[in-house]
Amino acid sequence: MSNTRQADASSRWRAPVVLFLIVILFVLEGTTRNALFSGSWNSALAILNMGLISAVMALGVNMQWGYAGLFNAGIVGFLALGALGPALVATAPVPGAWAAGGPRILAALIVGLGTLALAVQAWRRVPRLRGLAVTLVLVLGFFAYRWLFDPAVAAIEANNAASAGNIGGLGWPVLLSWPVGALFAAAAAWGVGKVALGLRSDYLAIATLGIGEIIVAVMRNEEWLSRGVKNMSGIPRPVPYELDLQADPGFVAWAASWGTDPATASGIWVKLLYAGLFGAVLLALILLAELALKSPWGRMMRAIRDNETAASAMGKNVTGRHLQIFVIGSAVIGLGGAMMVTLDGLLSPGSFNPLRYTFLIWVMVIVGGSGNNWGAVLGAVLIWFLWIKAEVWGPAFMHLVTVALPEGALRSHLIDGAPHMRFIAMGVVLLLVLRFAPRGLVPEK
Amino acid sequence: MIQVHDLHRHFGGFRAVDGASVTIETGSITGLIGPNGAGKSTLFNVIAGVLKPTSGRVVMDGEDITGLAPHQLFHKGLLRTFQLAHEFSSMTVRENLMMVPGAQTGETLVNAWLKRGRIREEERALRKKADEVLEFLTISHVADEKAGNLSGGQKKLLELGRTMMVDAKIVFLDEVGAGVNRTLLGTIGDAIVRLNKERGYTFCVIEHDMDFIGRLCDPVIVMAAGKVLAQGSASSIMQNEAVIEAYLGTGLKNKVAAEEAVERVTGESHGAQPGLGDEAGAFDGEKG
Amino acid sequence: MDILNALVALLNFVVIPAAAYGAQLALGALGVTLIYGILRFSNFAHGDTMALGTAFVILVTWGLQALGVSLGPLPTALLALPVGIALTSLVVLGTDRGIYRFYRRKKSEPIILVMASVGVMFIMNGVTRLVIGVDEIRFDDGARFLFSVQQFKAWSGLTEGLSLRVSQALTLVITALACWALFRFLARSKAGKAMRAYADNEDLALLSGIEPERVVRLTWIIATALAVTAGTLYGLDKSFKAFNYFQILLPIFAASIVGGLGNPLGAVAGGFIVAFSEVAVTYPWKKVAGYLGYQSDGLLQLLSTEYKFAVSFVILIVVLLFRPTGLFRGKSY
Amino acid sequence: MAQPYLSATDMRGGYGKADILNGCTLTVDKGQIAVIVGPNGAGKSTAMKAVFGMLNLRDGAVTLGGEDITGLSPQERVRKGMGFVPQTHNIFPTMTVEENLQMGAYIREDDYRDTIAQVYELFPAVADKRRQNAGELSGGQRQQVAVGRALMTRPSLLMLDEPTAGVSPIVMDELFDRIIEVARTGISILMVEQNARQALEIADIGYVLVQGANRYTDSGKALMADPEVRRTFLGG
Amino acid sequence: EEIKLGISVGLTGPLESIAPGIQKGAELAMKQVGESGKLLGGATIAPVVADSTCVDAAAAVAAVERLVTADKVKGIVGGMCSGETIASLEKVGVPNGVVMISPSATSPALSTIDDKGFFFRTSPSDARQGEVMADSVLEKGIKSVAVTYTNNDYGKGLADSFATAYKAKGGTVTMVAAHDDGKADYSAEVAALAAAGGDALVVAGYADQGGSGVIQGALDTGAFETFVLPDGMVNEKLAEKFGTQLDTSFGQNPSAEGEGHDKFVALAKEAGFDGTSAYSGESYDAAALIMLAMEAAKTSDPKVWKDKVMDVANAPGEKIYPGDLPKALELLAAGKDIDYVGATAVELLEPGESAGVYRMVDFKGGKLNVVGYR
Ligand SMILES: Nc1ncnc2c1ncn2[C@@H]1O[C@H](COP(=O)(O)OP(=O)(O)OP(=O)(O)O)[C@@H](O)[C@H]1O
Ligand SMILES: Nc1ncnc2c1ncn2[C@@H]1O[C@H](COP(=O)(O)OP(=O)(O)OP(=O)(O)O)[C@@H](O)[C@H]1O
Ligand SMILES: [Mg+2]
Ligand SMILES: [Mg+2]
Repeated sequence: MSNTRQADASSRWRAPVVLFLIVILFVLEGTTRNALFSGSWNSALAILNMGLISAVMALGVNMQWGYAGLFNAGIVGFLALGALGPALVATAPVPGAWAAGGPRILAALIVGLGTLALAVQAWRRVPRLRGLAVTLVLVLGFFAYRWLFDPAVAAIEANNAASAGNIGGLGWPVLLSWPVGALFAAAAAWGVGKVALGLRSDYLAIATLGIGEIIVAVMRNEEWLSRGVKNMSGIPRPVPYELDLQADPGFVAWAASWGTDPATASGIWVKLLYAGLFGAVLLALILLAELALKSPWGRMMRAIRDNETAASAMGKNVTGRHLQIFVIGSAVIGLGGAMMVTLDGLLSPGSFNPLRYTFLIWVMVIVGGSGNNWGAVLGAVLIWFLWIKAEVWGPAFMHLVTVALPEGALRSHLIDGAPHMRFIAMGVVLLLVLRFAPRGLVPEK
Repeated sequence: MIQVHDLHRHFGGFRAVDGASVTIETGSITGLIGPNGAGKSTLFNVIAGVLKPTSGRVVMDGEDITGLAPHQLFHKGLLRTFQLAHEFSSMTVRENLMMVPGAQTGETLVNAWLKRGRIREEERALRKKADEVLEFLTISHVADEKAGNLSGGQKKLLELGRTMMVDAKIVFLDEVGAGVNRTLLGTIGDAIVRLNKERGYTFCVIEHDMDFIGRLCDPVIVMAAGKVLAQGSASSIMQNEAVIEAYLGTGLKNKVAAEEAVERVTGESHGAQPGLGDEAGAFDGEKG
Repeated sequence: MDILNALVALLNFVVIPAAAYGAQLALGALGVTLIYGILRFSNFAHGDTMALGTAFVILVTWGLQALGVSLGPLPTALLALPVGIALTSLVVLGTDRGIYRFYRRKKSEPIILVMASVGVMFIMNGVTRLVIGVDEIRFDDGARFLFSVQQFKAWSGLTEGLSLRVSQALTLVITALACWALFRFLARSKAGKAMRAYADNEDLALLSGIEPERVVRLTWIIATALAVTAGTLYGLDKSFKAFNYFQILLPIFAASIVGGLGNPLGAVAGGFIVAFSEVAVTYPWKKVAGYLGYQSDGLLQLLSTEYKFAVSFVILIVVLLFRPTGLFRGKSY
Repeated sequence: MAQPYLSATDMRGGYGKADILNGCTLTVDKGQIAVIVGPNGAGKSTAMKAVFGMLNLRDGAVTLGGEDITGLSPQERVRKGMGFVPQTHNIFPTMTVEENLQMGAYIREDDYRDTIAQVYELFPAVADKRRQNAGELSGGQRQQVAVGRALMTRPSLLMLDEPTAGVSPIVMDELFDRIIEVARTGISILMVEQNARQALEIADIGYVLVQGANRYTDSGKALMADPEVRRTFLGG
Repeated sequence: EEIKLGISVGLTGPLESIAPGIQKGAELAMKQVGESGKLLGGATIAPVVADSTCVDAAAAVAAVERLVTADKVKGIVGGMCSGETIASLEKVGVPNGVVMISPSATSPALSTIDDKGFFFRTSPSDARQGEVMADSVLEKGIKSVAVTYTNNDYGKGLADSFATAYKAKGGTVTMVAAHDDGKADYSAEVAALAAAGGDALVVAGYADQGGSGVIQGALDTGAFETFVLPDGMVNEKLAEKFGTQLDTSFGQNPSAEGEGHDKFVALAKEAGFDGTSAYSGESYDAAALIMLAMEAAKTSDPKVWKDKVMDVANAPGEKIYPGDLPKALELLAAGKDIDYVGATAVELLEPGESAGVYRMVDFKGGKLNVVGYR
């Protein structure tokens, strides 16, 4: 007994210690200039902001994996759907796009969804020849859908193809688009969950991985939606532009009173505003998540994660709960996606690749400590910091190593290869963390 | 009352349950015995919704419950234990019990955020109840241990304990006795009888311990090769030639046990189980 | 109607390329599935093991070529392959010793091992690039074609051509041999059974006198041999490029899952399913239909090639819906 | 007195936290049957694991045939002639019944087909399922496979953790008869049993374990005769 | 004064094999200028390299943020891929007033972006190349083609502009199919393109990426014999790789008429890298423009010299070729006008576009031969 309590006591200190460590790293990055740190608050805050967004995504993944044991390897897909939120809600409308084919596309989408619903009904209701019935419904629906869809798409994409060619946004405030992004992701998660949640562990992982790839493929190739691989830039900001601040005499004076030049000050100020926004969202999410986890609901989720057969025999609706947490977790990931494109000011579906957006988030969750919200969040910020700094640390390390080498082919070969130290550095750090904290930095109790 | 009509469950070509028809009367403690592989657990699993039947129907109090999911059956008052213990291994023993009751306020997400006070009260009551159950099963000293770390027998007890957390209509026990200390099993038997008498639970019990069956169960159903071989009172079953050949065997020790059991069953009525208090108290020394 | 031409067109563009690609995936998936089955985690470093091994093979090949050694019409890389396997095995056994064994001893959850393999992946990824660079490397020598399109056309007199590259033929033959040997080994040999026993129940394997570390070593060596072979064949058939070997990891995982994780037969089937679904579903049937007497203006293409990867995943998901642990009922931990 | 074949003396230790075994001593002579009984959670299985080297002992020594084996790993003990059937997880679920038995004979170099035949003779129900995966068997059938696997080793010391749990009476009889037979060939048996009355009936020596320590030690018959033991541990 | 210049390219990630060539091109120009000691009266140049990863906008922004706010670079050659470039320009370049000149980002979105004059590119617009290519294909008498493009904004833009121009001039496009770079296998794409048919295959991709994979497949299966190769594909490596198999193929890439390109290739060879690799010359030119504009403005402050970039890049003035940078600096110091031609015939249009001259090439005899300019 006493031992157990001791373990609890030590783990109570884990989170603050890790937090402290992270703060130190960021302060060093902000203040110290040497081979390892850049000594720029702008750089430190830029890393922090993306770290906070990663933390939101990690929180979403942690809900699915840590609470319920659902292995979602399609993070990139849900994130991409969330990213669609700002693109469709907050950007300015494209003149002529809606008139060119908007209603027709809506009709097509409704027909498409209707077809799927009908097919499901046919599968459930038709007693004999149901395979045939379902196929018939699907084929007919598909043709109706394409008949509606194709001309509309062609018309929209032809509308000012060079700089638009997409359906455009609604021009609403960008903050409003965040929940919309979360909703997109949630809706997709509901559909995915209905289909795939019967699968176990790695099978679910690969199914969701596939779904993620499919979503991204659609985003890349459906130009009418968000310009596909041509990217969508100029997504509005919830914070002022640096140039406007620099042009504002009041701000310049204020910056001068702090002893900084306006460019640096405006960068820092904007980043601080972002950090405040993201931090607030993150804290609200953590609060809700912690309350839920510590309640009977959380206990039920843990029971389901431990043993589904028994949980279901004890009256817990395993499928229902799985769907619930999958949808909620995906919505959080989607929210993170919406926040990310808002921060980037850019939607670039060509860059949504699973290594960066799925596996890196997973690394964050596991390194942080799955099942523990604080663990996931701290792990996210830390790993993101390392991911960025490995770009500098890897080559720096390589230079250190090669200093001793004689001038020659080997040395120049190694120096040429220095950028690849980025991955080696990341790998080494990951392995070290896992070695010394195999259950994560802040493990679940 | 549970009625099973001509139930089949096949695995590939193998007929694990091959046309069994069984009735479990409300208020009874029905025993289910039979050789290893007779299809008893499979029958349980079909009734409890874990396996889908190949054909046949299960009716509970006039309602067709074939193919309902386990959690739906739970809310209809049908509980079961598993032959191979299914604990929630990374949760504490107490939590294992506290999670059982259905319709807890705090199991809804919105309530978990908003109705903190009410949840706290419910939790207090649940905790008390769980501690009582643990006390009864003589495992209160491991209440805060992770269930995965329990000994084989303790897991079986926990399995049973979960069924005691709620008011069930009918409880299916799949070999609760295997691996459980015989003295404690006696106590458990008493508890089953008490729940049956006082709270009107119906039980259906699979067991290979003939003492236990003989002491508790009436009627006893014997399965073999997926079919019902015999049915009747414990004493009649134990003297049934076919049952002896297929199941009980003629081994001396079991004969002795069976005869003892028959004596006891015929000699005493169900209700008058002696020494309930004494036996429960016998473990005081072991606790803590 | 011109059934012969239709058939040849289909063979040339769909069947042969997909079969070769499928065989490469199958070899890769076999390694993944073995490690999953016996060591119980999805090894993300498998793609980079393939890359590193192929890099070694290339270096040795260069050495052999410099010495003037060749295999005639066959690529010299085949001679270098055993050396590559040996070198890579040493590296991989080193990672096991230094990294995985620790978690195995602690009986960590599979996900921790998966994450450790991600770390190994990062490191191998960098090391491969340091060793051999990021450029595309061709290292196939010897004859390129068993028969080429022109040869086939001259021989058959058909309008459609058919070609079979040496690398494709090699891939198919070696895959078949490797599968046969592996299945026999697992099903018949004592060591193979010990591996399966260890996979099933580690503690009990111990109680039967099986030396667990030996089983683990054996598993790594076999998986590495498969990986390096797959990587070399893939490199011979396409070309070597470090980045592509990470990209091939996803289809390899898809293949091992659709067949059923931990099931070697499933891995092979999965490899071919993924490869054929990629090629066949996006194939425009216009030409073939034309030979069969149906002229069409449209391409008769179900889906455009942009969605080929998506298609193979759709097929995978559909398979999993009806068989939740893959076609051949794999494991799930 | 000559040293017994197996002697595990004064074992102390547990799973990291508090000790489970508090000075537990077990000895078995050649050809003897020793039975351990006790309440659930007393540490019986833990004691078995300790004897087999699957637990780090803080204190105590294990000797087999006079040789100190305290420091040996489980697989080394198997080679020294020890066989063990754990209480749970005692089969290879995705291997066939036949393969399970073959794995039991893993360290044997001789022809073991006879032994397989003997096991099938002992457990006919299992013989019918020899090509089926052991994971698909019923609870009692699994138990029979598990015991069969241990018999395949031809051990000189056979350790069984609740071999009869979930086994039907007729098979239990067979099993006990067989265990007596095995013991007569000079093999020592150490087993944990909850079907305690039947087990003590055939036991040369019985241990009652409570809280990781020996509470009573006596011949099987004597323990059966002790009313206190009978009431508290053997179910009346 | 030590002037730091940033180079932001995707040293890791999908285009990692192209990136070193770009990095080396820029470094070559910086080395020449630095060693000449003629920039701003003897300033030294220190290149600072950042890994933009090409696909991870956030990582690219962080890397450029470091270049600008920590290393205090006075100009950046980069980014490499369009998405990443847009993000780092909008979030770092413009707010901090640092000029970015991209050698390879070709997205039309960059033409319309509100760059406040801080962005230029030395790669030509896709629209023009599409026209040029359509003309040359038709001149060869090829009336129907299939098109495959690398699935990013470069490939997509180029394929679109080519298809539009070609159709308008009377050609038939049998199919336009994307291919993804870095994929394991291109059988599906080859099969589809072969089934669609056509007299030639237009490959709007990269020579050491999916582009050559598709060509390989098409050659092996006999699907196509003639390939039309735009700038991303035209380089020596391709000729080396396929040899005489490309005998009937042809293409074009932006390049200075005559000496510029050859000179650069020779210089690159001396410096130990391959000057024909994709965007290497553009990168040299980008770096050169930065430094020449500094000299023209007599300051290293990007907020000032940004206005001189157009001046030094375009006529009137003396033509400047690779290797002439010290001479150009002298001319500028003397107050004379220059017209930077460089390795790729730089001609900047508003805003930040490049209108290049195209070098027409074929691959007869397994070699890359220049057959004319357009
Ligand atoms: N998943 C399965 N696949 C194939 N056969 C199975 C499967 N599950 C059970 N069986 C077979 O069905 C038969 C009945 O098994 P069941 O578990 O119902 O037996 P039981 O009566 O509970 O036996 P026991 O008393 O040993 O627990 C057994 O012969 C078993 O091998
Ligand atoms: N892996 C473990 N980690 C921590 N504690 C454990 C572990 N296994 C068992 N224990 C604890 O050790 C004690 C003894 O367990 P053991 O399994 O030896 O009991 P047992 O006498 O075999 O009981 P049973 O008759 O129920 O099988 C129990 O209280 C149990 O909670
Ligand atoms: Mg059973
Ligand atoms: Mg035990």
